[in-house]
Amino acid sequence: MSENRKFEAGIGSDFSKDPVRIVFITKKTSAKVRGVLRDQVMSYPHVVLREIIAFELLTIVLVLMALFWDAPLEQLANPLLTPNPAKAPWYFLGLQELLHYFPPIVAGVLIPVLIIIGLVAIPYFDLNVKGEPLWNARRTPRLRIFCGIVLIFLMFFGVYKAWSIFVTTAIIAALAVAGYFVPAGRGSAIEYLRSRSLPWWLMTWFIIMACILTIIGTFFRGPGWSWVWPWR
Amino acid sequence: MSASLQSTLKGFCNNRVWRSIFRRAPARTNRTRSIAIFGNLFLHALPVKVREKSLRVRATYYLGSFSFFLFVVLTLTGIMLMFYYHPAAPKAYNDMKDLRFVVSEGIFLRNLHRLAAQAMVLAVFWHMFHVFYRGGYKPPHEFNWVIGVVLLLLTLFLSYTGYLLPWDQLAFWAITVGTNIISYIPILGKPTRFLLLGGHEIGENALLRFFVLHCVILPLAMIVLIALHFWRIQKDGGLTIRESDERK
Amino acid sequence: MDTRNPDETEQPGTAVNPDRRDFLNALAGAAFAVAAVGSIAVTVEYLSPNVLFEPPTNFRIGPPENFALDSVTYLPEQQVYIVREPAGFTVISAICTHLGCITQWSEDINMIACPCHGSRFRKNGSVEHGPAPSPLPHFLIGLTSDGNLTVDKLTIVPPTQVFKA
Amino acid sequence: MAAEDMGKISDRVRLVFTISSVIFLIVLAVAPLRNLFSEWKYYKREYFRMADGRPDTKKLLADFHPGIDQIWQPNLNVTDRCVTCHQGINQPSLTDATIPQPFRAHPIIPHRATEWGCTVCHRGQGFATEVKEAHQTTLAWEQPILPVRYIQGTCGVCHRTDIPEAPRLARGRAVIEDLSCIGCHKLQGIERPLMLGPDLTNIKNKTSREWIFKWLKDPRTLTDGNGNISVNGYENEDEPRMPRFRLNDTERAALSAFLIDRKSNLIEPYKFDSRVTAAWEKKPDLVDQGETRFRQMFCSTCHSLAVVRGGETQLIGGDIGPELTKVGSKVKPDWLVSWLQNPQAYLPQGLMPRYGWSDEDLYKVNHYVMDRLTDPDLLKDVRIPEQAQANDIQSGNRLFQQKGCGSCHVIAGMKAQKDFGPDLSAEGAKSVSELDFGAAKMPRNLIPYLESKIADPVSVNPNARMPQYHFKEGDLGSVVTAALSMRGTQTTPGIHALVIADARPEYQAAGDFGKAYERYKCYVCHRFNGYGGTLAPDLSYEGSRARQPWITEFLKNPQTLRPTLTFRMPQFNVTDEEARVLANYLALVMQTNRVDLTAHHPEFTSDQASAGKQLYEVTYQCQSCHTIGSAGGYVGPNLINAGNWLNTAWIQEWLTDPQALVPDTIEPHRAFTAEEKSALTAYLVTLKQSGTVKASVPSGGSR
Repeated sequence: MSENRKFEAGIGSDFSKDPVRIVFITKKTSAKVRGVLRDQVMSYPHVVLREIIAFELLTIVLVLMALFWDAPLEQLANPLLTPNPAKAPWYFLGLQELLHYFPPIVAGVLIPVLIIIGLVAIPYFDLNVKGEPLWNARRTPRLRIFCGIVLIFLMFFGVYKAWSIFVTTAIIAALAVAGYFVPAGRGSAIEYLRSRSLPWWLMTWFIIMACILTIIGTFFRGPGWSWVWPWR
Repeated sequence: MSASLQSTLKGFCNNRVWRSIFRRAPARTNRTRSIAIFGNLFLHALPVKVREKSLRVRATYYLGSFSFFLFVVLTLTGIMLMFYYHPAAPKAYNDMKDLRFVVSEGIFLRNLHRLAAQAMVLAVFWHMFHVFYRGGYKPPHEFNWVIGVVLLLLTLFLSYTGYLLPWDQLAFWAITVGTNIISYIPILGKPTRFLLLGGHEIGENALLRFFVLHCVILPLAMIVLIALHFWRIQKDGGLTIRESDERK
Repeated sequence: MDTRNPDETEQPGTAVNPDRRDFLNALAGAAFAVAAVGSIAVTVEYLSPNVLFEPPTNFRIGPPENFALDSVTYLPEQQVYIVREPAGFTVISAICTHLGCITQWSEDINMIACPCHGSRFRKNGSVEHGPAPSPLPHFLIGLTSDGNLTVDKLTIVPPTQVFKA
Repeated sequence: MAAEDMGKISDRVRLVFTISSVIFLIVLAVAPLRNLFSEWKYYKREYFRMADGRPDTKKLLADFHPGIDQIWQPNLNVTDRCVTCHQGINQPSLTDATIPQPFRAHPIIPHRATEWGCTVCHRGQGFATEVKEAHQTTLAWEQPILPVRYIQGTCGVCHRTDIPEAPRLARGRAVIEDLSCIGCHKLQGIERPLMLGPDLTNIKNKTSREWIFKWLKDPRTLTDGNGNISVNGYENEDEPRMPRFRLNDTERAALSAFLIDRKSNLIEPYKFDSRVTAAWEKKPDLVDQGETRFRQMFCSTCHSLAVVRGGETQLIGGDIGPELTKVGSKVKPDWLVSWLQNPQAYLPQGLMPRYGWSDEDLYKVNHYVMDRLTDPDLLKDVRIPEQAQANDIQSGNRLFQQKGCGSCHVIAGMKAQKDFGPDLSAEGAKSVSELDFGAAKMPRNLIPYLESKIADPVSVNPNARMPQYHFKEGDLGSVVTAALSMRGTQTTPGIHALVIADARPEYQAAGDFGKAYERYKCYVCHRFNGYGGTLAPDLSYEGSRARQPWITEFLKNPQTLRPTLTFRMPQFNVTDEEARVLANYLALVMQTNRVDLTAHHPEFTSDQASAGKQLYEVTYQCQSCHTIGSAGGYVGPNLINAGNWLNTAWIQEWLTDPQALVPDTIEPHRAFTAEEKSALTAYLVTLKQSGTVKASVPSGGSR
């Protein structure tokens, strides 16, 4: 990190950061050409052809599904008759599931707004551009902060009896913390987890959470938003 | 026979009219290939050259392309469906019945539209997660990531506004639940909902507003942002190649 | 490093036989052309409605007694005149043959007048004057077994055909 | 060099591209196939093929059109594509049952399908062009095709008055009304009467706690000690008005305790004339005499008794009042006397008329009822503590409300329960989500729901409060039909405008006539200007028909005109004054303008009368239905006193067109010539029973 900072003052020479390819060559060294051209291919026909293939495959799948799977149409809208349960579109069912646990202001406003802000803000936090594993440095203080924050979250979920969220969060946090205790170079799966960065853990938690809530909201909620088993 | 065919084809492609439209010879050299990209309004969303590694399926899974193609499919089928759709209650619902039962290929188009809409939400989400895990948000792609997030929200909103249009129970109550979430926003919630629905409850006004949003405003915004998104990929130096890819 | 400019070099084709390659290309092109024509055909079929929400062309207008002798009755929903004369019934279209305006029966001048461009038609549908190029068409009228007059707007009859009820 | 050729495509990509393109083209080619093989197209082809193979091909294919046919009536909200497949509905040659559906012709009905569509009557989804979607319950359409057995239900959506074409509907409506469903439910087209069940405030005066207990177990008196029904067989017995509620012994004990505990005004025992008591007390035939009087007063017109005939117990008598076989075990003697004396004092809205009893008759009949119409075994199996316990009373009070007793029964000081059960006035239009199926295993659909719910309420909801009814054969279906006809105002505005309302005229009698009319409850059996019962003749035109002196005489001594009938006008012992008031009113007010009583009639000659006699006896054989004296048939009324009974103008009009005066009379409508009519009238006015009209009765004209 400190090495990179030196160069950042001037004109970027790191192409991963600055797309403007102006290369400054110092007097004492000659240009290093690393055969970048070899890695390049023409978009036409390579990309174009692959895109056409992608489009064809997509169309094939869509047309076949459209032939055999009819879009549902229920009865005429009737403002006097609420179906039980009244469900939002599936991609909002995670949110609706949250509304079941938390007060509307939290689940309906705070959490979605925080998610959007979080997503927008991701690239502007220059904390860990290199994707450094979570437990690579300052291990013990990081563990303390990590566990503290996780516990606060777990308490919050516990207070609202959001057990599905509680359990998922606890498992993911446990997996993250497991990397702290596992020495490097063990089995490949554990090594994989150990080498994950904090942003990776956060995003993974978010995705798994969203999937689980959406699945619960879609399949496991019946009349009165009560728990039902979809196979019954 | 093949010789005559060849000459016919040559004659077909080698006249002034053809060349006035395409302005180039068949792309058999790298120069003509470059021209093919540069000289085409649609293709010049692509860079002339790309890194070979970014062609690998694992690099993108073509998720961005799929999202875009789905948008194209949705636009085409959506325009077709609009020929038989009246944004009025309960006519809108009867139109769904007509599409289902009397319009040739009506149900097929509606299925396609609905499937593509669901698939697009999935594809856009997946695209975002994939880009995240590949570190595609990192500099210099920060702003394109933000555009992507906005495109995701637009996709969701497009799908959501389309949900009301069949005017059936599913549509009506899904939108009721959804718009009531909005009203929990402090201070702004109720007025936003009022504006969105054009009233206090879901009725003809809401249907018309959702129709206009779904068919005009949101698609236009989407097209502009998609263009920006594509353009930024080029200007930000192409797709992200991870160091792990480089090493191989 | 190869110093040749690759952009200027004609690349040899990969196929051993350029003729075969061209033939396959042409075949592919033809297949896509057929697909395009098929798509257009399906689109045209989609855009032609299979059912129409239009007033019926075959309708009942009630028993003959409802129409006074020597009267012209305009039916606004069906846009026809029911003309009853001593000779019998005739049904005349109310749509001007000039540019499709709805004509009006005028008792005072005993004429069917078009408000748009001043065409005038006689009671039998023939043109008195005006831009209208042809007389108003006559439709088939009949009687059902339960004593109701029926009109079939799809069948055009000569003006001389009068229905005696 | 290959590295420089940045346009070289690998063979693998080429292969993938080739394969995907081929599949892509195939899929595009396949996509329209589904439309090509639509169900309706198949039926179009089949009809064409069928028509082609029949002799009347040309006629069958006259209107054939290869596309989708539809009936569109925007004002009725009808868009019916049924005719796309049901192409032969208007083809008279396709009525035969061997013609396969969907091509069979529709039976001839008053409504033309082209003007009404199909779904207005049959339900189902008119938009659909697929068999399943059109006929069955699907995601998009809840109301499937109505089974043919309930089809009359849709007649009732518009026809709120009964029509002869829909007998099941009419029967269902009648059953619903008879069973007092209106007590708990709101129903379309049925008004809540003033009284459903009796007022229970003073039930303590009337009966015992044991009897209440027994009655709650099974609201029939005709059960033996084991609770078995011994009359006519269970199924054939009409369902009593009080249904059987699901109550256990504890609940029955509580309810009976609560009811018997009500504070009530104790009735004073009636003081019989001591001379009557003294004269009759010891007479051995007191009870027999009472029975004779009971019969003479024609109590059986309204009340039935169980009679053993040919080894089988049968109920004989009317069903307006309760069945009385064991009433002596039910009521207390003092209450019975006061009830017979003045029923309206106990139940002001009851149907029992107030007779003018002599002490002697009252004493005899009372003894007859208490001695003969009893069953000492009736209450022997009832074992409840003598004294009502406080906690029983309390829980009885609670139960009274929980079970909805207050919906039909009034108790002073307790709030009447209204709308205890769900509102059924739009039951036929209810959507499945409004129905509570509970855990019942049945198709989620309105019709099976109604069938099971009405047949056995517990089968749908184990906690149902609705009592169990036992329907006669076919009545369940009729009730379902009637329930399906109740669609409320949810039908489309176009249909709503077509509703033919049920005009139920309210007839209010006022003044002195009104008092007597109310006292003798004339409307229970007779109809006045459309209002009232149908057991006895309609009196709306009585003034045009009968002569006033005859009416007066008849009221005082109702000799029957049709001696074979079981149901006869009871002997009310009407006072002279009341008879005068009633006859006067009937004669002057209840008239039809079809009969002009003021018209001048020339005097009939004796020649005319004898010609009339000839016509009566020979030409038209009237005696095959009518009796004069002792000779003749029993179908029509006895004409022995026709001269005193009928107005001349009425006879004339009657002979012209009997159905114009009494629409449902079975008198044949004959085309008499004017001479024949005059002759017959002349003959009939000569028929007078001497001495029946006393000179003392003032004639109507004198007032």
